Amino acid sequence: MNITIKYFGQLTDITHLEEETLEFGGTYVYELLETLYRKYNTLKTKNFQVAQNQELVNENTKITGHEIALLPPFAGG
Amino acid sequence: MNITIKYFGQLTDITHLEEETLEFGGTYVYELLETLYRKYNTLKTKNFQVAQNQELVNENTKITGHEIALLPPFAGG
Amino acid sequence: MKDKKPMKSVFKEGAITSEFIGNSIYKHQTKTSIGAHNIFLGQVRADEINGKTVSAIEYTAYEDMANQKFHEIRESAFEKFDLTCMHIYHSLGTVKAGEICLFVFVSSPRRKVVFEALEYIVEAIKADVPVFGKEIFEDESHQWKVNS
Amino acid sequence: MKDKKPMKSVFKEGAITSEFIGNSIYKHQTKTSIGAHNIFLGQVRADEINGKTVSAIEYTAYEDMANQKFHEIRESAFEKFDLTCMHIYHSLGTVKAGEICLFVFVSSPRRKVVFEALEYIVEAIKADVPVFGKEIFEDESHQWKVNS
Repeated sequence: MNITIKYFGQLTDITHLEEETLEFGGTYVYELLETLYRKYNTLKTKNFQVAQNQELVNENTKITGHEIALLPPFAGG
Repeated sequence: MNITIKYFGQLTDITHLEEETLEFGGTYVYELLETLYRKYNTLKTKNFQVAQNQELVNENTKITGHEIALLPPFAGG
Repeated sequence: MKDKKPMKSVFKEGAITSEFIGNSIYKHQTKTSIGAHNIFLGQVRADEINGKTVSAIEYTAYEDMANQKFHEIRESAFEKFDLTCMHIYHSLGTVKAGEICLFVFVSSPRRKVVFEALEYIVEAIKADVPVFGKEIFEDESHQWKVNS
Repeated sequence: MKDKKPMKSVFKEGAITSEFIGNSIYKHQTKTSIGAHNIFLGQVRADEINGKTVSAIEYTAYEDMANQKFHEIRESAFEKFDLTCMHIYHSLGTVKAGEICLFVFVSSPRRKVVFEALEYIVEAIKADVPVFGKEIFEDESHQWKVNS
């Protein structure tokens, strides 16, 4: 399936883009992350959380096809 | 000695003045209060603290001749 | 950077305006070590008591003692908390319902500090400062306010 | 009197001005059940890091999720605390050192409530809302801010 991935904050220093759509053949969040780590070497060294459909999820959550966002530490306020 | 007494808040509803100077022959705060209770009947029914020289004092404090203030409950803010 | 001025009166005649507060905030924008401000505003409530509504509070104070107490609260807050600035203003005279009678403003590099400091200062003002409030009803009768 | 509006964006482009804050205070003077306001302001610090000074923060956010989180914080605060009003504004884009990037404003009949509510809301914003800050140094290099 096609998945839209959004990158924020310091992660955009690595990806050099804020959003992309990927063809993804796996089932779980950790599989998607492996795909992304292959594409962006240094992404694995970064601290971030994953949101699906605007809710934080863990690595074993199933990918539903909703928007995925990679969120580095928050800095509001 | 001559003592200046200041009245605040609801106590002025009883005394109908904010300040007066009295000739006082006693030694302690409680003696001064007895004098004032004779002068203002309903003062005894009121809740107030006494300050001498701008510091709260108790009934057994000696009168030093500094300014005395009768302070009903505070309502700042 | 410490804004520790000599003792001055915190009293202002009448209500404290929103323009005054906005301007006070504006003046702190040159102090770039500040990361967090916390502001408390006391506003006169139109309380209904026995069917009558408060239209204003008339504030009086034992001014010399009150300014001394404000000064002590200020010194003690600067000692307890890592504050960059602290400002306190209290109304005297008539403040109508809806108007502001108390403005306490603390600033610090960090937010945890301002929360603690502001509550400490406001509670100390309520407990220790000889200010008196005459609640004036719409029919011009009155009762004396007591802090709870 | 509850000021519970449908979900709206809390984001504002650029700094939050002192005039805006003053005007927001002014608008509450018609709400005469309010006795206490508490305001938190986040201000950008000119921190010195490895000999370089922060001149501005550039804020970005995952806006849809952030507005959803702000909405949840708002609902939860109204449930927990007896608040009359609550307003939250956060900057997006560039906010210079000394300028204000966060404005949280709570009001209630009583003061104890506003102290608790304001701290709860500010801590929740810091912890739960996906906002990101790029600290820009005077030489135009940058580093990413992390909440402590």
